[in-house]
Amino acid sequence: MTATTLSRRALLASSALSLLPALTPRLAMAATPGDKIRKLTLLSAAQASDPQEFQAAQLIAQSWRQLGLDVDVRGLPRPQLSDVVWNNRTKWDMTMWRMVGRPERSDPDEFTFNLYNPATIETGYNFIAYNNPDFQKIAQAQRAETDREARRKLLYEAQDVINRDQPYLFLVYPKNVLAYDQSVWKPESVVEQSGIGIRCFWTFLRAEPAGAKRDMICNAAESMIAINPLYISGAIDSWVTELVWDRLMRVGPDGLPQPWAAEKVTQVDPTTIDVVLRAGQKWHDGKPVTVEDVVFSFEAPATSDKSPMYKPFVGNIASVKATDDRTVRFVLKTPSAAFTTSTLAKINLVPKHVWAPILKGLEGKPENAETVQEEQPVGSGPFKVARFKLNEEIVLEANPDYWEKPKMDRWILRIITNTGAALGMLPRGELNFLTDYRGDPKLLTDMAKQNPNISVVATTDMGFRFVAPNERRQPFDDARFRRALSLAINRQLMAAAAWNGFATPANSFVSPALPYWSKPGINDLKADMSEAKKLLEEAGYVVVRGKLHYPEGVKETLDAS
Amino acid sequence: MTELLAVRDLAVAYANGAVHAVDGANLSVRRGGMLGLVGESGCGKTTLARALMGVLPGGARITRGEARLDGTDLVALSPAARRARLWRDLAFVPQTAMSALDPVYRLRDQMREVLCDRGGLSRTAADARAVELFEAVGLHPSRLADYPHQFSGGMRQRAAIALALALKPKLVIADEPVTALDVIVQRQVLDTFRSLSTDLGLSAIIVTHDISVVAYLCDQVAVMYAGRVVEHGPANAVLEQPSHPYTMGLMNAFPDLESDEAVLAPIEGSPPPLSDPPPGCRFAPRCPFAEAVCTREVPPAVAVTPDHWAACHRTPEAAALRPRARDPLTWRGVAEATA
Amino acid sequence: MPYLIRRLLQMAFVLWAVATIVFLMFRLMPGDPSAAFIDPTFTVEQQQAVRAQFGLDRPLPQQYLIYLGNLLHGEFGLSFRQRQPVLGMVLEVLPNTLLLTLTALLIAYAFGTLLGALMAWKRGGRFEAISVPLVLTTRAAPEFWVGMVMLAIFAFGLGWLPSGGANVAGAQYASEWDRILSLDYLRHLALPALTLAIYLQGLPALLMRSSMLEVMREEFVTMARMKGLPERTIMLRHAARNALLPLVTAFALGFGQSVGGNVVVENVFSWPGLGRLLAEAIANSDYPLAQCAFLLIALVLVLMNFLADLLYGLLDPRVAHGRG
Amino acid sequence: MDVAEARAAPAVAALPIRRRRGAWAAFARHLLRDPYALIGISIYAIFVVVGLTAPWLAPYDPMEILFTADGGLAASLPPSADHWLGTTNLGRDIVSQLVMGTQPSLIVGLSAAVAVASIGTVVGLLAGYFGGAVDQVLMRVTDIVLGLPFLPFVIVVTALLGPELQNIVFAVAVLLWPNAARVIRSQVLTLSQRQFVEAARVTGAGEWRILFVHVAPSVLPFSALYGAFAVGWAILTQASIAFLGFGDSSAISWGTMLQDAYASQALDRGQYFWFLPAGFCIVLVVLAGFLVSRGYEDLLFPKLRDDT
Repeated sequence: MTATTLSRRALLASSALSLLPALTPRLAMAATPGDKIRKLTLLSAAQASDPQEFQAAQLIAQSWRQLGLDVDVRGLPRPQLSDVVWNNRTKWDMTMWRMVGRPERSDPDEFTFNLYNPATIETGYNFIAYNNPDFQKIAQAQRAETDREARRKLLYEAQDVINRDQPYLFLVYPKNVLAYDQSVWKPESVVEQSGIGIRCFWTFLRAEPAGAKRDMICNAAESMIAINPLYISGAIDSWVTELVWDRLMRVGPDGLPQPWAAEKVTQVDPTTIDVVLRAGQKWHDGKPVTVEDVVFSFEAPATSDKSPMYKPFVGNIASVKATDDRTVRFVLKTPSAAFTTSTLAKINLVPKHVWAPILKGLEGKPENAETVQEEQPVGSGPFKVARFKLNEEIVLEANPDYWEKPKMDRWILRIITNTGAALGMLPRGELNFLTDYRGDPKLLTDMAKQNPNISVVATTDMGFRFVAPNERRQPFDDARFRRALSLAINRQLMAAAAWNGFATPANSFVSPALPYWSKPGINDLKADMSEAKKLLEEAGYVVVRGKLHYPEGVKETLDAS
Repeated sequence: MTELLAVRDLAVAYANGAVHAVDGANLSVRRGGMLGLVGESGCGKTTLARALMGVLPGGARITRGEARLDGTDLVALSPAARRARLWRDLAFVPQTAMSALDPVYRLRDQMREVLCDRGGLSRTAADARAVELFEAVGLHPSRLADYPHQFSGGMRQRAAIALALALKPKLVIADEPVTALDVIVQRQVLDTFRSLSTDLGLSAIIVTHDISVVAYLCDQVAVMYAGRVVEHGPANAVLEQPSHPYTMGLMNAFPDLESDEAVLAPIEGSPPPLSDPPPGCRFAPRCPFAEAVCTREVPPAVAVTPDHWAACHRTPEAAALRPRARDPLTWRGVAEATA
Repeated sequence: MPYLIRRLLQMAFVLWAVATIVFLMFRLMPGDPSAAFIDPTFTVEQQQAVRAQFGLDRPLPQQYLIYLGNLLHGEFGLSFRQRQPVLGMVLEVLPNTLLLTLTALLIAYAFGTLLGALMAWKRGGRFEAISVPLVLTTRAAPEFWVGMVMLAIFAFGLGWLPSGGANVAGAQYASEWDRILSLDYLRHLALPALTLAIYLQGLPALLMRSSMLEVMREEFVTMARMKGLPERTIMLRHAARNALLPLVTAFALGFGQSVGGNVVVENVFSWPGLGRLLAEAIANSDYPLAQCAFLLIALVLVLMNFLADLLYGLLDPRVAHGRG
Repeated sequence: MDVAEARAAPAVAALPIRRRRGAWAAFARHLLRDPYALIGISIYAIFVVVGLTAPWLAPYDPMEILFTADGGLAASLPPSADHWLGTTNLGRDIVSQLVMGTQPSLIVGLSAAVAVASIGTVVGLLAGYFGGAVDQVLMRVTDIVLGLPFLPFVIVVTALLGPELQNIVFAVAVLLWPNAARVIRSQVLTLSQRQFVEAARVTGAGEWRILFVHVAPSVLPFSALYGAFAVGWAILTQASIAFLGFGDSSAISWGTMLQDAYASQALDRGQYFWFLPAGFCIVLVVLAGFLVSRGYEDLLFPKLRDDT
């Protein structure tokens, strides 16, 4: 043991000593403490797939041990982790989790509505089984509130409730740290989208070659699942679908939705929206894009079960009809503040002549549209699919017929699972745009220092990292316990240590990347170990021989829940 | 007849000179003659043969003496000069041709290797010569296309002889050429040697432990014991009138070639350890006729006739000792008494 | 040839046994066996369809028969993750794995054989005293570790060779053959093949050494010396040639084993091969894909074992002519 | 195979006689004379001592996240007097990890060795001595095991049964025991024809007694040889599994250290003190096994030795 480091053993010893005077009389009074809290397991992505998350979990576990808890961190490959968390909802204690930024999440509605919704407890996002009717009321209200100011007030209120309840223990808003070779791409043409970063539609559309190289070579750290406009298959897949299939609106670099394949979007009344289609658009097979195609694109997920993942996004549409050969009228069931962002900027426009027969062929069969992989996908977006091997490489070509033709010739995505390898490929030109970097950001910035051609851009994500405690299981059903756990976490240290400074502490589902909606001061939760201990003490939890026990009379029963 | 090979006082040492497998051997082979080199196993005859071929196993080397082939001392030659003579001047027929022929090459290829690489023949000339050789040893030339394992034991041996004859060597050394064969095949192979001797005037050393082979094939014989040649002379003379007690003893161990009456009586005891040989005559501890001098002084070669000698202190008395040696009782208990 | 038939029957038996083991492994594992075949995101109808297809709703013995039937029809199911027939995915990467293995083995055996022959030739000397422990060290070093060091030196440090993948980004070829025969492919192949070869060369080197030592004691080598042949000819034409026999067998055996052993190297170098596919499938809980990849690796292994036996017979004339 | 069998025969012939006069002492003497084997044994000895005393040797808890005096994380520190090999990027002491990592490697290696040697010996003895059905089954099982790809099999087993060390040992043992059994079987076959076994039979000793008292001790050196092979295989396999991310991430071993280093880009960061020592340790232990078994092989198969 040295002077420069403080060991866990020493910390444990000193904390036990300091607690002793306070606890002894309490112990004397309390007849019997409750059951000893079992060993808790914190699931996390395996180190190889997400080193930062894994490290954060280690830090959290170490600080919770100081409360007298036995905590184990178990790293699992991410798909296995998803499997356990999503499909075995009663079988785990806590998990590290993340929500990633997506353009349509530029509106806080999705997180507000989905993460805490009792309706999604069994199968959806609310896998922790948080159920607070008060919060649900607020969430519903903000959704229908079309007045921006009023809606913000509701969202501030929502953030306060969540801060009090701590259903999720938010940790950090990580920064997306990405890089590109500025000898290949003109820096001024690379777009940093708010809450997303430079790996965005706008960069891919507008990046301008600085020299002779006209192919953008990007990377992804995991293989693709599918190229399918009716299947929300994975984050990486969405980069491709965004480019191949066009959308009526797109979330702009500023985070606000803007008409895109639509020339004009008009709010006729709170539940009626008219969309005028941009003229002269063509599908990649040369056929024109018509209003029938648009109607089909919004009806297909709604009227069948063949596109289950898109279905919720069109659930609020009462009807969609073409009113002339360029105009489509959407009628909503209820007013929605987020409709433009979460529906018009979300749904892919698909050619009716391709998908209508496919969907017809699927009728009566157990498979749905998600199992379909077109050999030659047809969209109307700025890029066409040239060829693809989902495990290796996807090559897109600029669509010459697109009304804003991309500046690059080809967009190539290479699947490179090894972080170090991806990093090494950037300075050697094997990549010229690092679109997926899950490693140590400092290594990237160090590299950029040595190599002036490499430009690194860090953007605070609108997504976040958090610990999800399973509220079906004791002791996580107790909000005071959760709050104590949350207070014990040193988020500043975590951001500095696990994310090497490329993250900011988080305590809300609204990222500061959405400054209008983020409640000022909400993220200033300071780590306070003694406060955490005090909270536990007040809630009746007792430390016996260094181990935390439930309040008097509480038995640990896991099956009951 | 002139002398082809003369070996004088040749010694081969193993293990840094501590053990002499051959220790002062003398022998000579006449041009066109066949010398039988006989002795019990372990007496050094194989080592001597290999020393002449210059392929002693690792750790063994010639420490003294000379071996003149046609006047050239092989021992004194540089390795390269010596290698140049190998197979051209003296060739070798191994005990078991099965292991001596490379199993992965056809006989034709093995012939070519010798004839082309060492004999400088063209491929066609070599093939023609190979046919001749096979015919000479009584093998059908079509068998040249076969692998060694496709031959029977006797045929393999003949093939090995054919290989040995390939470059018309001055001298062939055959190490137990028929030991591994059954009796009928032995005879065929011996006949092959015989006809080669008469037809081609082959000179050879036939290393064997079998007196009958010598009797059948050789005109000269050298008897080895414990690393030395103890008796050397014309086959008839040595076999009929052995002058060294060891030779006499050996004759007892084999059935008489002409009659079956003699009792088989092996020499009791075993050869001395070569790491620590007895002083004087090495056979003395097993010799029923040994005298005090025999244990002290190394017996010189004593001529019986001009071309027959024996290394025994009692050579002059040989005629008298011979009848006693015939009696098996003479040999009984000698080894224990002196041990 | 009755031997061939006997050997073929044996191979069929082994294939059946391996398939059975795979069946048992994936069905009898702890937990719900049908989980191995039903993606959790399947709809109820989909689940029922898959259950029916694999017969998961029936008793185990019946399931087993259906499984064997499916195998014989080349029916391995759909990938959970990518919803494609797994057989196609597996066959697509098979050439990459076979080529990597073959290249590595060729390098390893060319080098190892030579090294082994030298060690035997120069036995007892300083060369052997140094090379034997060195060779053992290469066999003791974990391949992934060697791979990482190679990456650090040749790809990241010196920048001579690419660090991953099988082709440069966006490269387009007229056919699969053009792709494989391109210089670009070769450059990508170099590091993983070399890493594998460093590990693989130990076996041929040691095998060649002991085989040579054994052959060098054979009478025909002595005879070759007696024939006055130069030492080099003796070593190459006779000693090495005979000592090579067990190596040919080892090569075929090694090929089969290496196809499975590549997993680690393929992962270090992101080489799109069977091993990486298997590891990813396992990590993704994509059991149909994992099962298919495993079976294919096993098939290559069993075929190569068979081939090794045949080769041994073909190359050693003694065996070929039925001596043993 | 028959070459090796034939080769082994003379050595084995000598063993039973020597056994009663301390064959194991002879083994020990022989091994100690072989410089390679001596090096191997010394490496083993060092690692075993380190493994046994690891909890006292390790200066820190290997999983503990350390902090500097100013409250910051003691992450990625270069080697210093406090941390001889520096710290990991999560502030853990590398020397402590290296020392503690000795344990699982040795446990995996040794338990695999024991499993392979004991199963192989028992089955080999039964098959060789009684022949018949046991023998047939053994031969077929060996065929099958030769058809199972090694690492993929271990990966699948650990994926299905869990990443714990015992599952790795189990998978390795399943794959390695038949080879040992096959060799031991052939030894038993030659042994049971030998005089001392015949003699035992004549004196009326029971079959089991003959098998375990007279035959078994003579094949034990072979069991030990195959056990020694298994040590290296098991350690390498465990490291590979850990590296691929299928290992037990909560247990420190050299394999998980390398995986940790790899995953957290120690190589990119130039943390050679993190990355290289664990690899060297694996190399050393596995190499030690090779060196010992090589000396051993020389003894069992004396003709492999040079004939000088």
